[in-house]
Amino acid sequence: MNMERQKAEAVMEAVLFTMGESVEIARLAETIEESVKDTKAILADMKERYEREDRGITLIELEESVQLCTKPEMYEYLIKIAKTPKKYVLTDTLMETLSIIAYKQPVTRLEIERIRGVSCDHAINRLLEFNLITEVGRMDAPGRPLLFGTTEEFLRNFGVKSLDELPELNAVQIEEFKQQAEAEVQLQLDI
Amino acid sequence: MNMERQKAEAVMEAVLFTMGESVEIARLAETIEESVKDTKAILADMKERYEREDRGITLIELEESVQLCTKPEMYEYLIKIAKTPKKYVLTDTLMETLSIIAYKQPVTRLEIERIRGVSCDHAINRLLEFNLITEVGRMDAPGRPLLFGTTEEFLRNFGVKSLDELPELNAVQIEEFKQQAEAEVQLQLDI
Amino acid sequence: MAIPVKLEAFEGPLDLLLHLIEKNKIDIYDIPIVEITEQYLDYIRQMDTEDMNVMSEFLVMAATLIDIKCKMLLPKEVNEEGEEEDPRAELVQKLLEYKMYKYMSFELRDKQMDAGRSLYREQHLPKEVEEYRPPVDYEALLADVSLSKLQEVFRFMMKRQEDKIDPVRSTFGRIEKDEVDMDRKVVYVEAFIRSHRRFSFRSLLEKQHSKMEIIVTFLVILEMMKLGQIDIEQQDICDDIIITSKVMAAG
Repeated sequence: MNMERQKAEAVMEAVLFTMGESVEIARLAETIEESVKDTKAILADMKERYEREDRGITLIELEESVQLCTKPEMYEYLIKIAKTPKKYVLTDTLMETLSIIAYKQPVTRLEIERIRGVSCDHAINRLLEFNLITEVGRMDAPGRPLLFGTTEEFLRNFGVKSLDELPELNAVQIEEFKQQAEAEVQLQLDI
Repeated sequence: MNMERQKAEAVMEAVLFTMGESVEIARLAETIEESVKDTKAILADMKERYEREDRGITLIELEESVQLCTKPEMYEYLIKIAKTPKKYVLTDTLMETLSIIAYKQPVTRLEIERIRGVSCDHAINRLLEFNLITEVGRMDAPGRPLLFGTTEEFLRNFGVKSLDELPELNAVQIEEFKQQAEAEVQLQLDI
Repeated sequence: MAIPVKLEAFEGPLDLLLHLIEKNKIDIYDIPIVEITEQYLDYIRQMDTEDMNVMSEFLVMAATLIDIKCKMLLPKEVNEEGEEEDPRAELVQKLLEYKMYKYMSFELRDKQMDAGRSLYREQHLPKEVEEYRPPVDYEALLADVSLSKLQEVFRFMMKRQEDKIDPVRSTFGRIEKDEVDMDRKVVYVEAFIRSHRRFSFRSLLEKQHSKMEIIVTFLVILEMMKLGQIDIEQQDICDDIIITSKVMAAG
């Protein structure tokens, strides 16, 4: 028999609190002996309650996992008292490389270099080190080049639940680019 | 002016969550800009609420400090989740790294990277975690790099009694590769 | 007027080009190639870099600009559909693509700043729980893995390494693996010293056929100097090094 609803919430809170890191929803479901679907429903309820004013922590979803974290509005109080977590200083080079990987994944080193116009070995190695990207396979092409993609750490770091939530190049801008392009089919050759 | 009661509770929860260890009540009082006495009163209220059935964590007081912790009755679930074997996958990267270590052992990280053409820190760490490989010593070379080799667990899981039983990559085959490579070069010359 | 700019300020040649376009307030689709090329070259002239890899990337872009400049002076090329082809089109495409990702990288940085305001907690297992180590389920882990697969992967990789020879350069002919034996080189250098007594380092290097041989020869010379078998003089940095045999002089 399933454990009661309240108990299930308590168990998941205890597990998430203890683990610290993200826990797959499937594992939580197993622990509370519920289906993944029901577990998600319970988690949604929990999140709703965490969002109330007297709570300092909340739940975040990362693909098929969840994790406990402090609410962003608590930050100013936390930096006063708690040791701030190690912050990655991402240089422009790293940011550019990372954004190409984020939006074009899975992507090869060569493709990144083609877009940026410069080599990116160093940047890729740093991003791998920070665990923001990972090798996701090899391309079925000569030399079988490695393909890179982003990690869960990336999602956490950038505050998005899944890749679908990445900020989009807004429609207005894309449209503008397109119109410009069309208007310029015949570029004026003004040397 | 003092912050509101609800806010104070949220801030303390966030602080206690982040700090992990115990926090002096005096420090919490400072953070929420209340007297120690009032802070204690708020904490008592919070504890009462944590004690309800749907919560997995609670507050414990230690001298003049407090700490968030898992409720003891949750341990059995924590153990249960800790016991569930994690779903691990032997990715291509791991497989490649493992095969190099199996056939070239004892081998340094650098040598593996030379063969694979990419860094392999992550792969090595995972294989160590799986107990499929182990550190077998250090090379007598500058920097005394670590040498890796396979474990008994590796032998057991691949059903071989000793490393001698690994399928051989015989000299004939190696010669074949070379000839193939040369033939390919020749082909390109003919074009 | 010299503009004090460091190469490091730019992410690469495209970044520099974008900077120039933005500085001149030019429509990206309508780049006045002549002006931009001149400004670009100005920047490159001021660049103070010893990193050939970085420099070459900028030079490639400069060459591309000059190439476009030349093409624009020539009669316009017409494609299959009879449309005039703008030599700048490809560059514009590239710039736009780069610009888009650069823009997105700023967006992402904002996201990161916001996300950085949530803190997490380190794993903290109660003692009773900590004693349990999650077992590795080898059966699941190694389900599709067999010895022959392991061997196959290894063979594949060794082959890939063989194939890694640059497809262009490999057509130049066989690439031989340099195998230079230090001991044999010592014998060789000793013989050379016996027959020359006093000679220039360069004359010795001229007889070496590969980079590896040169390196090993250099190491042998260093070793002999350390052992006091030879004397070394050099007038000025980059001058030839004169080597004199001490052993022979004594004997």
